[in-house]
Amino acid sequence: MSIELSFNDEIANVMYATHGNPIKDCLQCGTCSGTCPAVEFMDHTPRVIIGLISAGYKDEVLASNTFWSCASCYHCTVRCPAGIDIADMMYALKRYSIWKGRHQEGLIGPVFSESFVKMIVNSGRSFEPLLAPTYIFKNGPQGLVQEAQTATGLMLKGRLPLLPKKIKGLKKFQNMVRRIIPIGEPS
Amino acid sequence: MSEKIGVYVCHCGTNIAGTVDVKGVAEWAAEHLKHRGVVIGREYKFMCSSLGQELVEKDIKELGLTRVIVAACSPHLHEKTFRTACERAGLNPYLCEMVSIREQVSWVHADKAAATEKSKAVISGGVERVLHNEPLEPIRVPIHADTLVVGGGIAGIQAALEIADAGYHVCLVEREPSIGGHMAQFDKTFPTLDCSACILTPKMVDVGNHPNITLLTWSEVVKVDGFVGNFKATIRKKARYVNTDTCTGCGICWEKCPKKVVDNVYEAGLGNRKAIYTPFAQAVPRYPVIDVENCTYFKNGKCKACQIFCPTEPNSINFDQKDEMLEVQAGNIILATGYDLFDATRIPQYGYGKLPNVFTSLEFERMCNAAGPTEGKIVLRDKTTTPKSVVIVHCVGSRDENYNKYCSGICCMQSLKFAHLVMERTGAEVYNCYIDIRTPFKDYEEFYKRVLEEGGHFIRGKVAEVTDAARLPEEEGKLIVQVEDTLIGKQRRIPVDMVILSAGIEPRHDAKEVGKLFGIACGASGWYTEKHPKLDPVATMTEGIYIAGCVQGPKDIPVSVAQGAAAAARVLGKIQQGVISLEPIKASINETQCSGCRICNGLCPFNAIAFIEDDKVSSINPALCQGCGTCVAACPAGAISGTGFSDAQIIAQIDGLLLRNLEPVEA
Amino acid sequence: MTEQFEPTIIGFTCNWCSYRAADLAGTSRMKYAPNVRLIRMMCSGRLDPTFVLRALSGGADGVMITGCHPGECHYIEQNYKALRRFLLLRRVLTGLGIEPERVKLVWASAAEGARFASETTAFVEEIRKLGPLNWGKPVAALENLQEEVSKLEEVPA
Amino acid sequence: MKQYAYYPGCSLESLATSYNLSTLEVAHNLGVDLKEIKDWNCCGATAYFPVDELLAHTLVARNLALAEKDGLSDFVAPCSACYKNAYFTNAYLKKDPDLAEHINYALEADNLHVNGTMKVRHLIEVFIEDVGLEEIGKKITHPLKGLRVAPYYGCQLLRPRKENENVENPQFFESLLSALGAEPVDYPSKTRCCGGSLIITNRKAALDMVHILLQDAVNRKADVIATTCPMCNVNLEVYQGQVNREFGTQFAIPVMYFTQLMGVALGIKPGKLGIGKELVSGEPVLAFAY
Repeated sequence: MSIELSFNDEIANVMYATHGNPIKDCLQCGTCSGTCPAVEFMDHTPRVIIGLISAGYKDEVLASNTFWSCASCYHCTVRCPAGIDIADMMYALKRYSIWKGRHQEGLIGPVFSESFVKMIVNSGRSFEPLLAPTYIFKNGPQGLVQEAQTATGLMLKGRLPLLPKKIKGLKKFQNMVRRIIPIGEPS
Repeated sequence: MSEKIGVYVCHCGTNIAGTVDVKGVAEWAAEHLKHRGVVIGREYKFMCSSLGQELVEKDIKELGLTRVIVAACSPHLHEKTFRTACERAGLNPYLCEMVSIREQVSWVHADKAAATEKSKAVISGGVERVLHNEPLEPIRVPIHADTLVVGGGIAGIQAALEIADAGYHVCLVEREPSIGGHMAQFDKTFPTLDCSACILTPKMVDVGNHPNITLLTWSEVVKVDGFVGNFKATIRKKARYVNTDTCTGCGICWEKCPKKVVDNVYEAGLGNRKAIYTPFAQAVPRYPVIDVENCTYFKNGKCKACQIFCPTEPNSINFDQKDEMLEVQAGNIILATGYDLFDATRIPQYGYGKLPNVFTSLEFERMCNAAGPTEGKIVLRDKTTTPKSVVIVHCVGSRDENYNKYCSGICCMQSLKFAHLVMERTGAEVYNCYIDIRTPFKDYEEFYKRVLEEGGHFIRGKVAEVTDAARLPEEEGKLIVQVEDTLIGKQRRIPVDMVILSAGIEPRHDAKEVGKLFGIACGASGWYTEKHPKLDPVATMTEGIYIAGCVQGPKDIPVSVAQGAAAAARVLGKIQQGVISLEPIKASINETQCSGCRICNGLCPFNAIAFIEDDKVSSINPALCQGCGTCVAACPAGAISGTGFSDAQIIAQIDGLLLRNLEPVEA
Repeated sequence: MTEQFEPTIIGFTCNWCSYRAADLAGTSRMKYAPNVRLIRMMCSGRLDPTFVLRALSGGADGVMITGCHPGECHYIEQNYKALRRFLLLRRVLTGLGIEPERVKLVWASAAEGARFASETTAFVEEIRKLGPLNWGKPVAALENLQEEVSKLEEVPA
Repeated sequence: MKQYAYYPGCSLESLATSYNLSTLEVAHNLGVDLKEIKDWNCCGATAYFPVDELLAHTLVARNLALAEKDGLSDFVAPCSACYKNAYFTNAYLKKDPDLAEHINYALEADNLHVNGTMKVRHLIEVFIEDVGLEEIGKKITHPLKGLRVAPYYGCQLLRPRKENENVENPQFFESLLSALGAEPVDYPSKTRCCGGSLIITNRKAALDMVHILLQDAVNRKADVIATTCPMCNVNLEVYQGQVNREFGTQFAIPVMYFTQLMGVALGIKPGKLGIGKELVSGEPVLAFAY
């Protein structure tokens, strides 16, 4: 038999390790949205997103850029009078939309996250220069120029190493990762 | 088996009969529990009807029943009914037991067979238990006619006056130098906006002059012994250093006193008083007190200005006065110790204590008060500038898991009142930032409408933060209130001159200790637990101790007054009875078995168990004992037995419920 | 499996919270497993651990102890004593070779009929998983002990 | 002497080398023994939770496991993001046996096991709580007299921790700066977010947030912004130029790691502290000390 999960429960289910109160507890008081430093860049305020989730407006939520605009500063989380871990809910929404392969066109967030993961899986370390190509073009030629200027500045100051680091126990590290997500068999 | 037991099974219409084979159960009891003394098993449509009761009475008389089991609804509903029926028929009421086959069987189970089986087991348990019941007599206690009222706020004042006017003596104890409580600090009261002092002062004066009221201010209860009808309270009367027999309250002493002190209690830190002072002009009693921490004489032995200028003969200032210990007898006690204001500094993002023009509700009340530190002028911290714009923040410390989960109830109306006063007196723009506006009582919603029409702005959203960091020119030199206007889904930054934090109310910081002192319990939020949340809101689990006002939970003036009167009515009822009878469900100690280990002494929350040095055994005061039975379970010597809930009864019931009584047990 | 095992469970309730919770479950017609038979005491603090042993030795497969939530006891703090005894009891049971899961402690306020119902059903399922309690030697041991005790008590007279 | 398991984190090997240098110098000077965890891996920063929660926790747990294996009691991270990740994974490991089991199943493949017994701490906590302000004060040779510092706590050093400490208006950074002889300014946005990884995924938003932080610091007449996290530092310092271009401002306010300021006050040569590697010159700061 199959159980029809509410969108609310689906999101709750992708918040596996977090220990906040359920989203259902939301009072719609707006403390989160009043606090959020990135709210101007969101198409819905965090409170509205919670409202949409509870009301089951899945498409509207997934089409929103709100959770991709979250900087994970956790200011909403510590202030929420209902004890909901809102920042982690935003993570959950990111996971959900990547998992379902449904997110707004032209967002850098998903691309960035996924290339970040690839990189770490391949080396065990993160390495800023490698990240650049994955997003620069998204900022258009003008962004490219800016980026180039910044980057050369950093180069000259010797703050951008030329070679990515790798951890020694990479094979075993990847076996560890394999036990959680499929990353293909060792070559 | 000498006992004769009658078993009565109720159909309760179809409520029980619908899911339980009532007839079958009754017959089963008569047949399979015969060897346990069941002589008759009957079923009837409605046992609680007069006919049903007569059925029982008839059998008691004609069959000479010595025990009765009624299987019907919950004992909380009809235990009294059937016990009185038995009493009418000459059987001791405590030899009748009820077992619930409605709330706990027919209503909660669907499977008829299972429900019927369970009913049998439940009845069998009752039968085994009732066999060990003993005839009991209710305990009768004489009631001392005096009453102790603790707390001189509006609730305590009301209670004291009601009882005193009825002609009985009251001792009213107040911690502060004057009665009046929080209400004395307010200027206007919602929703009628009548002046707080104008309606409170007459009542305070009545208390002061009432022949039936002994007023002990600047005093605290430190010990309570005894029990309902006969409490003995020990009260510390703190030294006033003023002789109240000669003092006329003329006020010269505090005029002359050179030492200014910031008044953090009455003026909420906004104004000053002297080292010798009465909190406010209409104080009752009018005698001042000397605040030893700040008095120059007590600090370095010089000054004595108050004494030098005191005009009375003999001089009323007495620096050698000592605290006194008084003992007060009382039949009943009313606790009306009120509330503390939520400490707004606990929410740093609201800036209270850091940003000067953020005020608490109590500060604002004082500011509005014509007799207050600003003579009723609404001004910024500089005491001169009138604000052009004000934000009132609702739910400060309330409805918030990080502070208090509950709604403080009064803040919405208080905030609306503030909004009105600000607009009326300054013409400033006023913004109320709220989560929900709660105006449930008479004329409250109408007041909300009025404020709306007066042009008050309402923003639905809990304020996120208050800052002085300007980003735009118009924000320069202002307080910026950052909040989501949830009705338009936008984050707004509102620049204003003044912010008022409508702080919630909390249980007194020492509520727990005080509760222990009087032997009553606090709920999860720290308010005292009433006997029943709906049907018995002013009584407590401890007989003879009543609660009124905010000690029981957040409430406004009208409700506090109502509760004060209600508590008084309950007390008067007890006094009128003269003698009251208590449920005889008590623990008692068998001295011959008591080893004097004293384990039980510490366990009793009502201090009902005392150790008798001479006999080296413990003994229980039946009037203090509430019958919880913890000591019974704890006694390693099995020397304590609980009437009504004895080991024998419970063990027998266990065996009965498990139907171990069916195969005859070897003698 | 031919027929499902129906456990017998004894429930101890306190007069002020959990018994009223049971009543509330009734008045709101909530359905739960019929396997639990309740005993009313004034307070969970009244619970003498030997009651539980008696129930288990007498044929119960599980025992449910219920009382007011911590901090809400009508006798101020007696439910904390129940809690302590409960913890002790679990150790004793383990010592006797009985699954401590056969005894469960549930806090339920007078307003929590739903909680009472769901906790009850849940517990019945847990016990059903554990299967019948075949209290073998411990029973004899315990009952002999009780006889001896009663003998000893007869002495003074 | 007590030894600490030191987890530098990826940034300290590239963009934030100066943080690493200054950390090790200052630690050495104050007799704090930092032992770098062998073969540590990236903690996933904030970019990881969007993909897989369990994997994110496992990556962190591997580092904790390595540290536990060394038999050390304290796990020290200089990066607030690393610190926050380690702090919570560690806490959840204790709270949530189910999670712990999943993680340890994965760690098995790396012959590792984690118990969550570490005490996870941020570098600044170690200096303030273990060394102590008094001790630091004694060692100061070049007090930063008159240097107005904006103490920037950022986010993840404080949040989402909720233990009854003041996460809205903390004071410990200020007291450290005072101990260095500097003058902490009342910095209204000291716990406001710098945008974090939005600098990559939503440049416009991040620059706007950085702009506010810089503006507040300038309004309060700060000579320098002190940071406790490489991410914050990069956003405030490296991208100051882009903020100026975006908003037509002329910000040129130095941004320094608190360890660099400590180093200067302790009389350590600027070069050894990586001063000179920044795009917005830190020279003006030195003027106050030398």
